[in-house]
Amino acid sequence: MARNHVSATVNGDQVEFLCETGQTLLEALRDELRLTGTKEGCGTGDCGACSVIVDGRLVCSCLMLAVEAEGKSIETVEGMATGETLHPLQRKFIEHAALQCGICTPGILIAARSLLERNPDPTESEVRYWLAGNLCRCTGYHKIIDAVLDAAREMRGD
Amino acid sequence: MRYEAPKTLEGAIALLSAANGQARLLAGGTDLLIQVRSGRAEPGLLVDIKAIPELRSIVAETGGYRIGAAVTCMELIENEAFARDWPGIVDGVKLIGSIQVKGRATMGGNLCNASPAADSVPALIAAGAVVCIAGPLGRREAPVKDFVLGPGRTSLGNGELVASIQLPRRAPHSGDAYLRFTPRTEMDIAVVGAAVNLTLDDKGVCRHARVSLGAVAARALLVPEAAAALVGTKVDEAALQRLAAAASAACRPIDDKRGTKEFRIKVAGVMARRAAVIAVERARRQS
Amino acid sequence: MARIALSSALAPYTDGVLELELEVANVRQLFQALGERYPELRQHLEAGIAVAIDNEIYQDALLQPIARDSEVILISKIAGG
Amino acid sequence: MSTMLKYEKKELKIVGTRPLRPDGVDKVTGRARFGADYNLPGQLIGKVLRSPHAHARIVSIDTSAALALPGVKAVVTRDDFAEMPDEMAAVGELMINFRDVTRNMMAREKVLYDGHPLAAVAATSESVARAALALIKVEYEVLPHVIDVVEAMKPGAPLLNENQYTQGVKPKPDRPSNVAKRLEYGRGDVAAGFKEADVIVEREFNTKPVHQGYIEPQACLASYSADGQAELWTSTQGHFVFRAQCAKVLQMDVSKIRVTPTEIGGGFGGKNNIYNEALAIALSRKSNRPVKMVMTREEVFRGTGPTPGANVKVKIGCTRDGKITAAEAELNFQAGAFPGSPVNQASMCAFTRYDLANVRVVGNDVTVNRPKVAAYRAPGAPIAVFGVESVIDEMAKKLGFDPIEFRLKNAAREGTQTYYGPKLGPIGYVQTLEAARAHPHYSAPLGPNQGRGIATGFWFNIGNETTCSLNLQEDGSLTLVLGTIDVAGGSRASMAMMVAEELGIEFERVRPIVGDTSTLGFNFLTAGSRSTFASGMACVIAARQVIEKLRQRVAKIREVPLEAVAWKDGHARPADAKVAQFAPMSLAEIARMAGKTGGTIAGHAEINAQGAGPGFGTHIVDVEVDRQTGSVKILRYTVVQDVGKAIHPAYVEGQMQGGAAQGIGWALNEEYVYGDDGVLQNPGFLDYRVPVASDLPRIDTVIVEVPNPNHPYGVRGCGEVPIIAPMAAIANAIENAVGLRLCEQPFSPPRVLKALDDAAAAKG
Repeated sequence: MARNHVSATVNGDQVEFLCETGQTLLEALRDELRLTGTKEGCGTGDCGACSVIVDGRLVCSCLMLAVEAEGKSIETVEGMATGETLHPLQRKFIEHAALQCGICTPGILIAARSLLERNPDPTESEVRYWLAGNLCRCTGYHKIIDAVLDAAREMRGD
Repeated sequence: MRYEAPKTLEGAIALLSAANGQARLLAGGTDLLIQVRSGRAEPGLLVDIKAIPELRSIVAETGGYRIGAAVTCMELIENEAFARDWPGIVDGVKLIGSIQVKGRATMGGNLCNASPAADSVPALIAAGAVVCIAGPLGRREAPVKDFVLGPGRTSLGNGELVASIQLPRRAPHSGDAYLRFTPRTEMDIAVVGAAVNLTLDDKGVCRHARVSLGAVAARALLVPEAAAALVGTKVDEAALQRLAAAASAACRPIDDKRGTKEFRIKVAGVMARRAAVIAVERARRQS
Repeated sequence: MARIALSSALAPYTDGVLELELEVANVRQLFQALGERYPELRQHLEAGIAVAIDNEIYQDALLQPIARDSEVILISKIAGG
Repeated sequence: MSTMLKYEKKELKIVGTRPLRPDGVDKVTGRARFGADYNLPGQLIGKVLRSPHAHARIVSIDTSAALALPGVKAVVTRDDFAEMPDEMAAVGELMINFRDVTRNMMAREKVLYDGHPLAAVAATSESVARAALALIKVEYEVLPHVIDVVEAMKPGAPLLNENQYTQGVKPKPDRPSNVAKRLEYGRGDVAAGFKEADVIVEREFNTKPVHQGYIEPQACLASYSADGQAELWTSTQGHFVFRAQCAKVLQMDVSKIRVTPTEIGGGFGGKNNIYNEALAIALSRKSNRPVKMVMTREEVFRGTGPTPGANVKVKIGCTRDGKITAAEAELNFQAGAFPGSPVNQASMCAFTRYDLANVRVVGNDVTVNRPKVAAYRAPGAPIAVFGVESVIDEMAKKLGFDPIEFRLKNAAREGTQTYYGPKLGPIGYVQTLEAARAHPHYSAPLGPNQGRGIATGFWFNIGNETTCSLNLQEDGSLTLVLGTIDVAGGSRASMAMMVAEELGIEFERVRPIVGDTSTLGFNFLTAGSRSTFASGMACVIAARQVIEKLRQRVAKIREVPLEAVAWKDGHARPADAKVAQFAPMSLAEIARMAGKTGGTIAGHAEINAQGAGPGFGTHIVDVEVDRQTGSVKILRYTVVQDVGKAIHPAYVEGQMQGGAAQGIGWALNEEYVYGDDGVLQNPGFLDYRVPVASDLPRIDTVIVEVPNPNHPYGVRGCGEVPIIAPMAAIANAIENAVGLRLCEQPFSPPRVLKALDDAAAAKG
């Protein structure tokens, strides 16, 4: 099977990989680049566990072909912390017990980050609707919403 | 399966024509990829149209808009001028999946996918939108209401593709709205969808109206009887009741895992009525 | 002798007998005695019976002592999600 | 011999606080490794061929074309697994019928449900494996199927197993039946009880199967080497139980299989049993390569256990002054393709919240052409309680009682005789009802088309086999090796907290990890809300062993008698200055000298924990019903629960909120939808509708702590109780909002709207 050559930027690093046309960006990240922080929960764009940011847009990496990543800039959960310093969202998720099993956590963190980049001061309802594409079966969302609102507060500095 | 990302419309058309049916167009891919992964679609060639500048742009022209077929839902939602003129279409586009899905999905794809439940289509029909089609024999235009023939079927011929969708100039005191019913607040396929687009005169009397319903027949319907219930009225209670009745009467739904016939028929009227109320408010606000 | 009561769910395997007295010093002896008396009950004893000794439930505690004046009730084992 | 540490009331420094979970950073940085995150050099990808039919005889399976495909390294079918006898066999302390386990894993004479595995292939890539599946030729003789439990019970219904005769009926039936087992619980004289009643309410309820809906699909990686040893990495709620099941079906020595549990992306009971694990080892054995198998979401829905759908009949009699005189229930549960629904637990949970003289519960375990059910959080209880708490609420209304008042009037208390056996010990049911009544939510005003409902739940909680090791390291920090899986609730944190509390040191000095099956003896599943109770007990025992050894060591070092050495705040100190005076030694100081003074120090516990304390909860919910669309909105939700002791309150709240959210989904929109052909129509998260963030309100929690006398910290357990009450509470709230008593779950818009219209039509 002829494989496509792709070069892209992932969390600021130049990467190159080969992929079959049918392979998704999610598979390329996990299987070719060994970035397994991005999870597959459904493969049909219904759970959000595979959320990543591509050229500033929040997308499901299971609904994007790896070949489409050519020349694109991709951000995953592995790129959220700066060295040893966690992103405020990451820290607040731990402090608020906003994660249990943790399988949905990387996708929710990425989605929440893209929300706060657009809207630094969201209402609870805005957070709930923005995160509606990210299923969590453990928490009932309560502590996740608290963590996102608290992180937003800290990032605004008020 | 081969992948091509032509930079021109002509290039895309050439690839499509050459593939005689073996090619599928890739815009947002949020429907196509699922079909391919599940084996329901096995194209030999994927033609990615996102590298074609014309298809990626939103152009305001002659008071209306030309929306490129590969413009993503999020790009359209974030276009403030468009959202001001056609809030009902944006209502529909906002409901096409999660934020993640809308970051990739396109209104053109929503239309070409030809699902009876497509969320952007009723609002486009109510708006009187026109599809701009390009193909080996040149360009042609078709009203959205005639473009979708049935589930998964459109009027596109071999080698043809949708280049853009055109919205007409807005008359003063016009407003539109789209509402759908789903069991969850998000992440669902419409069980019923209703779009109302209307124009009032200076006295607040409805002079022009178009009503369209989704997910209640093999394709989205234009319902003139429902529109007639509004025209000439101030969209009062009596008119709204006639609108709801006409909308329900126009339904030809099926029973499926998402809803029963009787539920769809009843709720179509409810949604049409509620959409009309929003559309009127918007029209009154529009100078 | 310890007073033994069986949960009514076990009645079909003991010809309806739900109460009896047995001279047993622990759960293992109890199961043995019951198994000999009611062969049909044996597989159920093995397949997941818990005992309540003086209202304290024990699961898989074959060596749990049974006092002479104890009240022992046989109930189904409980798993969970 | 059972192990019982009694409750000790004492001042606590760490237990009851909210330290940060040790698995937190790995989970927010993407470093935590779940089932699908493990890979080995040279690994193959394994895929399963599944039945497209609900019920069919397998005439033939031809795998030759698949094997001939380049890149395919192995194929397994029924022929690769030994026939197992039709009898219950022990796996650890679980009893399972391995005739059924092998058949569910890989169909033999028949396929029994849409999604039933028929064959598995291992190939060099996912796409080759998929192509290979398409080349396997299966000849079916399609048979009539049955998926409805009531239909399946009728004589003449299509039989799943021609050799299945109903257990528990006398005389032994002469004809086979889909009713695998009938059971009956009771006490008193129900007929007489109903005679005493002034009011009798009788209702019939039906529920659909719902799935646990964990976000991580089953995933495993197996490596079998020529010397007969196998390694398995898998997402499981019990790696020892998985090892036992694999060893049995593959006829291997238990000790030759080493299972390493990965981080688990949710289980809720759905990861208690093997699915692909034994297939992966078998494929690895055949191909002599590591084999990785990850389920798709569709496979999870079609092939793994939902909780049963059921038909439930409830009848309750009551005097005018509100005393229940008799209660009766019939529970008909779908077991799926093989026997083993949780109808027994459901029968025991149905009425246990109440003090009843006359009770009768009949349960039927019924096989139908659906996936074999698996446990789901308080298995069976929510189904029975939906019926019972609906009828209780209707009775309270009929008699003009406040719903909490009515429940208090009949509430089970310490010493209440249950109808399934023992008397209840100290319990907190009444306390949860009173806390709910006192909560501002209970008296908050409601708007039009809004209603408030309450309902209560009971779960036994369990103990079972548990082991752990606590190793003192040379710097005074400790490694706590646990054998029970941390399924998400944060048990690693709770265990480390109890150890730190015992030793009088900082939580951060204890590093808890879950060991693989070679590091410890057998541990039961993390199930039944047992982990914090049983594993906590083991940790306390291990910690106290360490303290004892520390005192002995210091006595030798300081040359004082043992009784002169007391352990306090992480130090060995003089117990009594009169007996002997010596310089205190910190844990770190002792640890540093340990090697040179007799060797390192460790504690162990290998126990079968007994004396689990039952848990009770009371839920309050407000809903608003859209009369024109039938859609039900959850406006406000409060969970009140007795957990005995909340070791880490934030994680207990998380269990209460998560359980309630799952119950809300169950009540409103979750259901398996089958076509007339017996094929599942909604095997995905688009049409299997679990609640999304915008569907739910905040979920308030009130933790009640009535200590379990059989745990040093009073722990009962908390994971399962919160899913029991929501369905009934929401049904009761809808009734109060629009006067409709809904008896068919889910309360989805089409159902609610139809009920509203029918009621309006009836009024005329």
